[in-house]
Amino acid sequence: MTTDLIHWLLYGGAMGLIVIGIVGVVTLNNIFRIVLALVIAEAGANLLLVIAGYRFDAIAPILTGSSVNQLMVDPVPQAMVLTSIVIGVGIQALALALVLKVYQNYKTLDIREIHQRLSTDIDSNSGVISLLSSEQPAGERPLPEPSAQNETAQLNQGGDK
Amino acid sequence: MNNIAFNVALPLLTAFLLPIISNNSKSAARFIGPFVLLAMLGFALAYFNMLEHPIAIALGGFRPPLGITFHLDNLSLLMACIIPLIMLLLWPYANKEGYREESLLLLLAGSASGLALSSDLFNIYVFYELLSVASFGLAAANRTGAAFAATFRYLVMSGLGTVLALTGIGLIYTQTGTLNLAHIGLLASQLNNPVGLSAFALIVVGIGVKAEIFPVNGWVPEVYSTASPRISALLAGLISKLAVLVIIRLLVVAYQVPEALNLLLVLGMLGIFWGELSAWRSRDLKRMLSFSSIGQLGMVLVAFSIPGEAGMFAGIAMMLHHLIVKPALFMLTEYWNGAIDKLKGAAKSSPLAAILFMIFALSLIGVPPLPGFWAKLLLVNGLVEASASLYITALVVLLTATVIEAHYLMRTAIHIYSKGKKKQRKKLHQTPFNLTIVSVFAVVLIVALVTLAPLGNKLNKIAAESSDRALYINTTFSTKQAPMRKQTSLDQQMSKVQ
Amino acid sequence: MRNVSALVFASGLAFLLLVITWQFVVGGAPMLIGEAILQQGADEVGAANLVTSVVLGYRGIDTLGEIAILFTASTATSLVLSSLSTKSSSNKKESIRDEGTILASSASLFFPLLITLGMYIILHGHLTPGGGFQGGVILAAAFFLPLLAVPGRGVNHSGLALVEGFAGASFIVIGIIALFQGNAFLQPFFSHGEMGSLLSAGTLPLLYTAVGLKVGAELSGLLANLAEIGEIVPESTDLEESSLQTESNGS
Amino acid sequence: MTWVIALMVIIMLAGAITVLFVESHVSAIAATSAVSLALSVLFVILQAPDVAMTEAVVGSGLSTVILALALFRINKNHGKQQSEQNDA
Repeated sequence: MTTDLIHWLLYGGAMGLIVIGIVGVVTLNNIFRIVLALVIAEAGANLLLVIAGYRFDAIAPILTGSSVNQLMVDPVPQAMVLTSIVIGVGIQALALALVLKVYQNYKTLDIREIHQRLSTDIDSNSGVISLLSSEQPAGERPLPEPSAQNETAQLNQGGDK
Repeated sequence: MNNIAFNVALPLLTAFLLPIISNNSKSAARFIGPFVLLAMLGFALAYFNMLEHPIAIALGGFRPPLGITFHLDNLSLLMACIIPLIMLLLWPYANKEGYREESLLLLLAGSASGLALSSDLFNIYVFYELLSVASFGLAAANRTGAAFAATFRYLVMSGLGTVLALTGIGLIYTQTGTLNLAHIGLLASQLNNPVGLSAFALIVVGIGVKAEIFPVNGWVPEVYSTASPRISALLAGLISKLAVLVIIRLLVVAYQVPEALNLLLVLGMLGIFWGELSAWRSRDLKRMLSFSSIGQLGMVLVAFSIPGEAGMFAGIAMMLHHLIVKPALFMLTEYWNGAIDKLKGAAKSSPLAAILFMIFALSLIGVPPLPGFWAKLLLVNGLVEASASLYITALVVLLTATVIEAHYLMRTAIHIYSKGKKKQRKKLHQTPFNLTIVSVFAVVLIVALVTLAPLGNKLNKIAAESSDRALYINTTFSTKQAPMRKQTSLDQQMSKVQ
Repeated sequence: MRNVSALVFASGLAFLLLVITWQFVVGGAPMLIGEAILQQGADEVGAANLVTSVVLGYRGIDTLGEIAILFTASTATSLVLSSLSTKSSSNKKESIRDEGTILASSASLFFPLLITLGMYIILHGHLTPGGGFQGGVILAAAFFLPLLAVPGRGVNHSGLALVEGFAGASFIVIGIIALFQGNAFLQPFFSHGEMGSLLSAGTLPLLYTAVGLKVGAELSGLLANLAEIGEIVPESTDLEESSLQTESNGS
Repeated sequence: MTWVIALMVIIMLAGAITVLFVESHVSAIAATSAVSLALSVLFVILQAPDVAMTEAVVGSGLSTVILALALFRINKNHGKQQSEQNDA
């Protein structure tokens, strides 16, 4: 009975973390929060892997004098999780660097607004008259044209170097 | 002293040392990258020439299911040759500042080779992550606000994908207790249940972020139109194919069940549908090409979902064709980056580029003498022979998509060949350097056209070899490295196979 | 529109994952390779900590890939943030604040302690829990604490680059040496030694030291990049300011 | 043992949900850190000391520092912007 309960708790916890993280990533609007949700989803996947290698009444996979002939848990998923935790932190740092730069350029953390600005920027960079820009209320946020010009200017500078 | 592990180790080693090299000698830092790529090409070609039957190499010297193995057959070595070749073509020779982009490109080359060769599920995941992170850096290398925003969305989608893929790998591990692809193939019957199949679905959707598969390809148009054309060419041409390669390995070795094939078929059809329609609606060349790339990868997926050798043959042909055509077209957008109606007069300003564009566009549509026709014909044949109702639906979708494709590509061609204002024309002039690169791709395409028959035979052999599940498994378990010390239940299981 | 489709996707996924949870056979997964490694890992690799023998022995190339990912992330981060760091270096003099003496001295007190702890954890990675990753993070913390305590101190980026370059390279070179000895890439060599002693498990302690130094240097670089005491200002004003500065310098 | 696991799982899930719904970013970072901490306790219970150590050091240590640094920079910029707007 208790083993059943423990399994349910553990698997439920891991799947819960993954689901909460993914729901967060797709529904949250703040890009800083999205990074947090991603971290949580990753933690859930890591927990799932460790659970996959667990068995009851076993000890940690470290050989000592007293551990001869004792049941041990699986070392392979643990090694995998070690790797994936460190990978996760690298990606997280890169994501935050991008958040900083996006905020610096667009002065907002709202993903919807960023997305809209992004498509207007792409449109104006390629010279397509945007349908979106006419929908934007004038005066509420800086108009896309000047920023787009800045960007082409930067691009040209990059090309000159 | 020729070992394929160099193809992964050498670029990584150079990338690690590049900051130090660049501090001491700027010119050495500029030359070492192409040199390493040439060396990689040499190693891969050496193996490619002497390979008679597939072999597996145990890294670290540990017997296959325990350690990590590299699987060397014609398909993986072909990719291992193509990776340095394309990288050499798209290398930023003109880049004089900084070593960071070169470093990222080398890491991309190393991880891509690892992804093509590896036959261990978690190792594939690690190389895939390395590939992702390197491509994030490259996508943001333009350093404009739009590029940062597009890369951020790319990173989030990709991060979501890797969580899903890792979950899938975890599920497979709970079902089989192993990570080696061949060993998983051996235990494939344990995966033919809801858990195993959803693991497959999770991995397909997860890895599919790079392969531009239908529900997770929102990043494609944004990244390709904000990154520099070289990077878009690399991502659309090479990286997407490697992700597809991982999916088909898993499919061939472990998931030869109708559910998995149908999943790929449906995702492929949705990809074709969505990609081609969006390409038709888009009004600038970069986004049109990005969406068309989604559509083309959908066709590749549909091809691989046809069971047996025919599907593999058609899939590999489609894949290689797209690998040549799409990077070339993206390279043309370096100077033709505006809206389609601003391309007027482009043919006047650089006629060679216009001719090259026509060749690639016609091949992409599948107009008869060109290789693209032949690849599409294989796919159509495969679909007709498969003859299930779902495959016939795919056939209808494919033919409709071809019509749409022809319409938007020809619409662009008409704009290119129409007269334009003189002032505008100047902007559309392609540099000789860029034209040379595109011409190289065109030469490859034409050589493929001339040698269609022997090439077809060779590809057919590759397809036969890589769709052979038993061969893959036996290859892995016949590696004779590292003596076993104790007999375990695992060994008994292995001996049963042999 | 985005929210609706995203919610449909997420709830579908949630449903799938919960159904899977229902399907799990309670009683644990089969442990094929795990069991085999538990049985023969001690003989084949010689590390008392079997997780370490998996990380550096059986799955050594995963670890190589992983330190490469950290390196890539740090390179990409500095590529993304590089305009900021150049700016902050010009502003460095302004941003030095009056730091607390207690904070500064305690940071310098912690420095040797953390370095020792980090190295201890790295060197005992093949015997006890811990190893290159954990020790590397502690090393990074050791280098980062003074930076927090004394803002504007800056990091020696070229020194970090030297450490991370050579640490990463030595991991690969150890792998290649094994190759030249006629073994496979990254195959552990040297004698296994006596199980449980510090000098055992062949090349594993060397590899873990390389990993530790690499992780430490990489993470310090990342943290320094993110923490560089510069203000984020829009790039346009950034340009204006710098042009103003040069003008004033010229006059 | 069961109740420890139950407690940790509950803390973990509650922390995760907090991240989605709490207003302030600082609390969200703290909640993420709490999730990591609970997770590392779970790893100890699951006989994975190596992983537990890494999760404690990386997940609730390093990653929190990185998040806090990023938030610090965003807030600093935000404050600056607002003051500029007030000036105007």
